[in-house]
Amino acid sequence: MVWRRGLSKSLLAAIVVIIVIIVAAAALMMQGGGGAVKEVKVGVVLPLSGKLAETGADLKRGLEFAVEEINAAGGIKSLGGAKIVLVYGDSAGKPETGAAEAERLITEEKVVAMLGSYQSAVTKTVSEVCERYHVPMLNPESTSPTLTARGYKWFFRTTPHDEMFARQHVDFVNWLNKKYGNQIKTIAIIHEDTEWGTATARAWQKYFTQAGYKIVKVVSYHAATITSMDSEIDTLKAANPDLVLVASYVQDAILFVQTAKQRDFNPKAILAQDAGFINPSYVKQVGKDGFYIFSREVFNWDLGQKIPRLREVNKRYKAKYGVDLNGNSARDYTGVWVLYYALEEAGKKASPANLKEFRKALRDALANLYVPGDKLIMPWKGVKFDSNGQNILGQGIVVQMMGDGKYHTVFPEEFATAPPVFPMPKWSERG
Amino acid sequence: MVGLDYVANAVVSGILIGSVYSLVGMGLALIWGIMDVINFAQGDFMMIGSFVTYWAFTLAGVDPLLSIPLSFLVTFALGVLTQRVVIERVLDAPMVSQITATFALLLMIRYGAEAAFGPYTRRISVPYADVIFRIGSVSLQLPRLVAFIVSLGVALAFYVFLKTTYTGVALRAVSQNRMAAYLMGINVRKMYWLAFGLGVGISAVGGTLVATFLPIYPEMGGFYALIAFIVVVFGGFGSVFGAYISGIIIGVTESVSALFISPSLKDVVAFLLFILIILVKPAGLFGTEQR
Amino acid sequence: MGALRFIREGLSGRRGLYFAIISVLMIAAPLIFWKLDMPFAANAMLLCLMFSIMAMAWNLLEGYTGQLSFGHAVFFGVGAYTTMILMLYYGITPWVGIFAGGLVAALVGLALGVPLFRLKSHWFALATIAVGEIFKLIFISWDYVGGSAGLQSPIVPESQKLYYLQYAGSYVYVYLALGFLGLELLVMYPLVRSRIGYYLQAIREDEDAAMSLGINPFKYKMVAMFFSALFTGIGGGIYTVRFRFVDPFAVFDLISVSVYITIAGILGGIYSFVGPIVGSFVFVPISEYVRVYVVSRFPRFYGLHVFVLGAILLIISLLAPEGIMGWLEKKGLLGGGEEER
Amino acid sequence: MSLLEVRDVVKRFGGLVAVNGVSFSLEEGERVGLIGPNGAGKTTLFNLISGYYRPDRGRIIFEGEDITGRRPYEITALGIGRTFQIVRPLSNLTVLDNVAIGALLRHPDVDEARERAEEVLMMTGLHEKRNMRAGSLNLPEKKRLELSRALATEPKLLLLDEVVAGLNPSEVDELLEVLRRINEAGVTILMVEHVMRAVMNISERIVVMDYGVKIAEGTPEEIANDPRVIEAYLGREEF
Repeated sequence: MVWRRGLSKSLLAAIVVIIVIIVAAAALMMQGGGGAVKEVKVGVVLPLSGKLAETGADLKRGLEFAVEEINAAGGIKSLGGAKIVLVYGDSAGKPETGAAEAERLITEEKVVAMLGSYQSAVTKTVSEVCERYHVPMLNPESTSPTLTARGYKWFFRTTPHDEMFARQHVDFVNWLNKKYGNQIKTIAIIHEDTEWGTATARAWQKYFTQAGYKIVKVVSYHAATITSMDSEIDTLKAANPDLVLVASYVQDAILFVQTAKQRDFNPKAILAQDAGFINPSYVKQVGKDGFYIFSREVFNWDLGQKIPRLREVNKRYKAKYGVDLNGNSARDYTGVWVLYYALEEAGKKASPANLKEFRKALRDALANLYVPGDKLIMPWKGVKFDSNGQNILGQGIVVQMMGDGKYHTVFPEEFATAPPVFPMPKWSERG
Repeated sequence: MVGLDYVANAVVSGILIGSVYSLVGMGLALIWGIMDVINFAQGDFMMIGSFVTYWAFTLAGVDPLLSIPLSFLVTFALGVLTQRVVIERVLDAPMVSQITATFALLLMIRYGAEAAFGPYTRRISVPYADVIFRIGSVSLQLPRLVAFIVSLGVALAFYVFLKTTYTGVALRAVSQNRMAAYLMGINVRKMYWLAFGLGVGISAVGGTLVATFLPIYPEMGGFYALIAFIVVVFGGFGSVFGAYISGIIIGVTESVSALFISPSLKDVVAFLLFILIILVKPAGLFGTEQR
Repeated sequence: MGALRFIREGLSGRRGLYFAIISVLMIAAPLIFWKLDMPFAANAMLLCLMFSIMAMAWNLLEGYTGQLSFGHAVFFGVGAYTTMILMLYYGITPWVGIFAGGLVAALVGLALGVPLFRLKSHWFALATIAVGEIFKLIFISWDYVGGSAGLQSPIVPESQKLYYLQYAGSYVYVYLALGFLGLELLVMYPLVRSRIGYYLQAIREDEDAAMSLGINPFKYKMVAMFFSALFTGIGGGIYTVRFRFVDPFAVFDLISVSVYITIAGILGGIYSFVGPIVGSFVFVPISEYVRVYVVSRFPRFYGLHVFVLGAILLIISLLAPEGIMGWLEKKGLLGGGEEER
Repeated sequence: MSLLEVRDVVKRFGGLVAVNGVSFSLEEGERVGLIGPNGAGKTTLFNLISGYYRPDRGRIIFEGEDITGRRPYEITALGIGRTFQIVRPLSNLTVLDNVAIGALLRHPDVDEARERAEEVLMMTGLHEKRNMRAGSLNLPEKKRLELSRALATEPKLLLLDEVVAGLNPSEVDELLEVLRRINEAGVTILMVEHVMRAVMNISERIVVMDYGVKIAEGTPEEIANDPRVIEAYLGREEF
């Protein structure tokens, strides 16, 4: 009967504690309240720490620069010049942390919209939170095709995704064949095995097969632990393809090029899917061995020659941060502007004082938004979202590293600054 | 489909990278054999070696090969310090305390380095990085070949040290019977300092060697530590020379299974092999049974 | 009926009072977080509870049976994936799926136990690391489970919220985790107080001696493995319903799952029944605090939170290997000198 | 039918034959000593009977059942208890828990097992130390703990490996008295012992081994006067 006595005493204590807590909570609840709309908060979840912290910082610069421009030009005019304020959450590169941060920004910071989150896995969970809380999310830089295949109503993506890029790869190879006499018939694929590499490889297989090319070999590898690529390159070499498609991160991209040279592997062309191949440390490391490799890109330094608006923005950007805009910062810069156009529209219909209504208005504004290409700094035809929230007017470009050690845009022709070098010279014929 | 020349190349490439695995494994085997302590932070001491080489190269322009003594000495000193401050205190503690302590070291070194240097990947570009030799269809990258030769040299020097010098013999005596060695007048405590210093120092040489052709980053030790465990288990625990041979076997297994099975599963093959070996022959291929 | 008696005994006297107070605080906390819009605190509490569930399960193997596992991410991951796959491919409610996840994890545990329990001490620990890596690599290249992209469950209509356990924020899941922690206590406490608990400890102390007392070590290690994997798998199931997204990199991670579970257990004290819970409630807030308030402000110092954990772990292993609870007991701060095993 | 029958048992370790064709049997209720110089194979024989080693040849029959190759815990469950020469306490558990774990074999209920353990501890004289950590006992106490634990499994046959070694004469007498009482309660005892006084005192019958072979068997008086036994001991100047 010790039990009964012990419990009744415990129960009493418990009740006391519960009452104290509820009273305290109620007292705290009395405080708080809303103020006037002087600013519009936008949440941003990015990898600000972790292995991608460097990229995160880069993206953050792009976002901040755009916000400064917009605020300096008078803020959101339909809301009486309200300023945009970015509130950050750090995903540390982890999907579950990103989701928790998104919740904090939405419920604690009361943001009207969300931007981010770079890695597709994090964007998946962050967008899910937004969808649940009915907060519009604008994603400027994640390229996993599945993101816009989920039927979400509150998710919008400005950048083209990996399948669109793969389709564009086919266009590019068709164009090469037309120009240089059908030299490419067989194709091999090598990719790292995270979602990005795998999805890209799958899309390549699908679209190149549809276009009548023959896929002779697909090789995947685990980038995190790769210490040698001899066997991988040898399997490719044995398949003897005309074209090799590569989806690699930095370290494996470097290893790929070095090993290809070492094993004297000479396809007629190597076409990469940006990532590792456009990383500054890749460019520095492989040096002249990287010449004549094609890469798909979203952005390139020489685009300024064709896009006057970009030339100006980049000049100011470089003056402020000391670096040029790149594919990441330019896309996030663009993302903020697109969101701004939608905010102007939404401001005509609702006020952020009523958060729920305003978020809805913003979503509708995004869904109906059209931004023409000449208002952007990207090599796109414009911004217009389909019912899944995917921008259908975006496109990539194809660049090739030339003898000056720099990438030059070679495709599509309206943005090209140089003709392609094809086929690429054999290793033995290089100086 | 896969020709014989490719197999030859895979084998050679496996031997070259395997010789580096060997060095990390040898260090682990030495510590394990002498003190019966598993140093979970072994791969992270190797990472320190890589970073010493990296800084010597970037700040002072020291060629990575010349920084081998430096990288060895720095980690040797850190090893002795670790032994004095940490390992000594847990030598007779229950296994869980030993493992916890070296795991704590792992977390502190790895993430301390990450906090100090940033999580980024670095590389050294030595001028001879892309010198390539070709023998028939087999091609060799100079840095990898150098790594192989140096690791062979280190292993041989280590062998001679253990077999012929007084200190080496004393070390072996301590590993066989701590009490007897003590009664013979050997300063067991100092031998342990030496063992831990040497053990992590040798792994750090491996770190210096990989730095000439592979990326350097604070978390790199994780992968090499796993490989080192496989190497030690394979070679027989406490068997330093078994570790050398088995490092090379692991390297070859990986590159050949990448050729025939799938590159993305080559680590799975290595890990499965590892579990299989401890189940079937826990003493390893070259070791003797010990309880 | 024996089980009930153990629980009654466990809750008698002062311990019952502590238990009641802590329970009330735990039940009240999420309400407060919710009222005050503190999603982050609620999320931290959820993490504490998830790690409590898993560290306690892990400790049945380590603290009670003496089998140090660095591979509990396997059970966490298998539980998480099972719950997700049942929900996504077969429309089975996670109310069932979480239990199924635990059960599948337990079966995986038994299957792994057959070879692994032939290994002693170090070897067992090493092999569990290898098993964890193998599972990660296999799930990365296994298309049925979504490969490296992982799996995400769609958002369900309002009417199916309860069936699919989909709620915004962590609040609801804190109660879910509390429920499962309660269930675990109800199962584990009688278990370790019963003959099985004594047998496990005998195996931990000396397998040969245990055999001379009529104990079949393999059989009882398998029993420990079953419950250990079961509740770790349930932890995975909670992760799935909470975040509705699983991928191999997050759920099979050596450091942030397997090792964190180990840290929670060792920090709290492996020779104490409630040690792992105490350890989780100390370790998770420290880690989160350093990460959110130091690392986020100074991203330059990424890794610092893990470094701090390492330092704490080192201090514990050198100065108080018996963990917080063991240390408190030694200092006589738990009162009564009641043996807490 | 004999309680235990060991038939022509052989055990090799590499090139060494530790037990070489030993046969003997025990009747129910007997007290039998097993003696022999160091390395004679006594402990190996214990390990064979209790299932820790599997014999290379020969059979071991307990109560008419062939138990050769059974696992140690099965053999304990059948009713053969043992102690270890090098004591193996469950160090981090209390004395009472050590013994209670043994008692759990026949009394699955924890409370019952504890009661039973207390009884055993009373009998073996460790009752006062029941709440101490087993690891903190001194050697003679640990030996008693070994005995208590084995006893708690309620064996029909008790294999004792040097339980009185290291005790002073009065402690030896005390313990022998305990063993006698255990035996009177119906437990058959086979004990390996180096302390001759103790073996001679308590054994009804003695088996002598040397170099893995049984060299003699008989009453204490017969053994004391057996020239082969004297040779085996004196020949190596060990007693």
